[in-house]
Amino acid sequence: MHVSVTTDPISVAQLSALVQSQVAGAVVTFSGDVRDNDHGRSVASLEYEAHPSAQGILENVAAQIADKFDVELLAVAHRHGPIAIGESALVACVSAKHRGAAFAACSELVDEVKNQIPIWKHQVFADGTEEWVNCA
Amino acid sequence: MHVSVTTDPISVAQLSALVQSQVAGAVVTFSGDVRDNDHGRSVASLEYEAHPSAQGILENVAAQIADKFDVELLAVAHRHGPIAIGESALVACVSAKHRGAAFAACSELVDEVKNQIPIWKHQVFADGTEEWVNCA
Amino acid sequence: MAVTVRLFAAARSAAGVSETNVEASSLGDILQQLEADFPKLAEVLPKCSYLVNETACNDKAALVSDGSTLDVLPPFAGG
Amino acid sequence: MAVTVRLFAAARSAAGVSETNVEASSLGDILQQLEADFPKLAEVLPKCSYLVNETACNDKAALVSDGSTLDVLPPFAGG
Repeated sequence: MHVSVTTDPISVAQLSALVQSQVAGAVVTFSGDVRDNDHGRSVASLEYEAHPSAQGILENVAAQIADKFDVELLAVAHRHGPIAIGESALVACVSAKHRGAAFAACSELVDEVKNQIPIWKHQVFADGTEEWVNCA
Repeated sequence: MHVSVTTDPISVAQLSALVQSQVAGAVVTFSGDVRDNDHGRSVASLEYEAHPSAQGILENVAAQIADKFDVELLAVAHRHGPIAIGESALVACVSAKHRGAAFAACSELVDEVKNQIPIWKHQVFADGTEEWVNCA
Repeated sequence: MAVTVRLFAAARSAAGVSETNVEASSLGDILQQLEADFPKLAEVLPKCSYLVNETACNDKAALVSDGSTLDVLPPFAGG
Repeated sequence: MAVTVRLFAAARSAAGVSETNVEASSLGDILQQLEADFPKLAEVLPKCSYLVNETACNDKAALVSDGSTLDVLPPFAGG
């Protein structure tokens, strides 16, 4: 199980290689990418801030999902610091014998990361205004 | 919308590049890979056979999913002919503004491809026996 | 009525040929004739679906016109 | 009781500092003192959750021992 909170770029290509398995028939991946718009406003730049506990909490979330679903391998990474438009902020990859488990585990992994990980998102809009997401 | 039934190798890397979009915040991919085992038996080799209508039916399925869900871009490919263990037989990639639509569309796309596409799978086991899957 | 029959996957394996010709006028008659010509098809045909001239046709009473093509499709197993 | 307060994200932006020290004995008292020191925090603190010495603590009556660290966490927005 690969889990990382990192300022380095993250990608599906990199993480999906870590969940390959000859016994697993299904691999599902998710990439949450930085968008150039939010609620109709044009986003110029974006930065994530992580609490020091983020790595440990992400490890707990990943372990919960691995326990709950019949998965083979799981990899998840959350990037922080400045991220360019189009780059990934969150990548999750799950392999399983059967596709139902792979889809369910990957989807719930992403939901739980979003709920539980102490990471914040700061957006600067094209008009120069800025906001902390979920805290406006 | 990219749709192909092909004897060439297919990959998530290749297809996910076709669904990138700066407005889409979520990309979900599925890869159905050839396993070295099936129902506890060791698989030595495997071949898919496609009916001539498979490309057209895959196009219809992809269009249905694109109509039903709020997705940005969609790409799906099914390989036929001999496929080595660990290689992909089916790859589906969906991008959407929101992750819920991306997961739902990708999952239902894979289900419908499996239900509707006129493709058959022939397995040769390590003990020399063989079978047409779903037709034993 | 001469009908061209194309056999795929498990149906081709059972018959040992990928294409054959049958003289019959309904789908049911064609299938009976196929089983007579290729006894091993008896196990496979009950699981199959059919295309007549590329359109789904699973009504055994359906009449099939001269020169038609019938495709015999075993259960799909894509993905 | 001297408590070290670490402010993150929107809380840090509102206060203008990432760390401060407060003399108070309960979580509620600490938050009142923070609002007094940094009036702009009044908008953010009602949305926040708290860690005392790295453990979740959201009971305003909870006593905080001398030398503790309080983390002020605005609503998460990962992913």
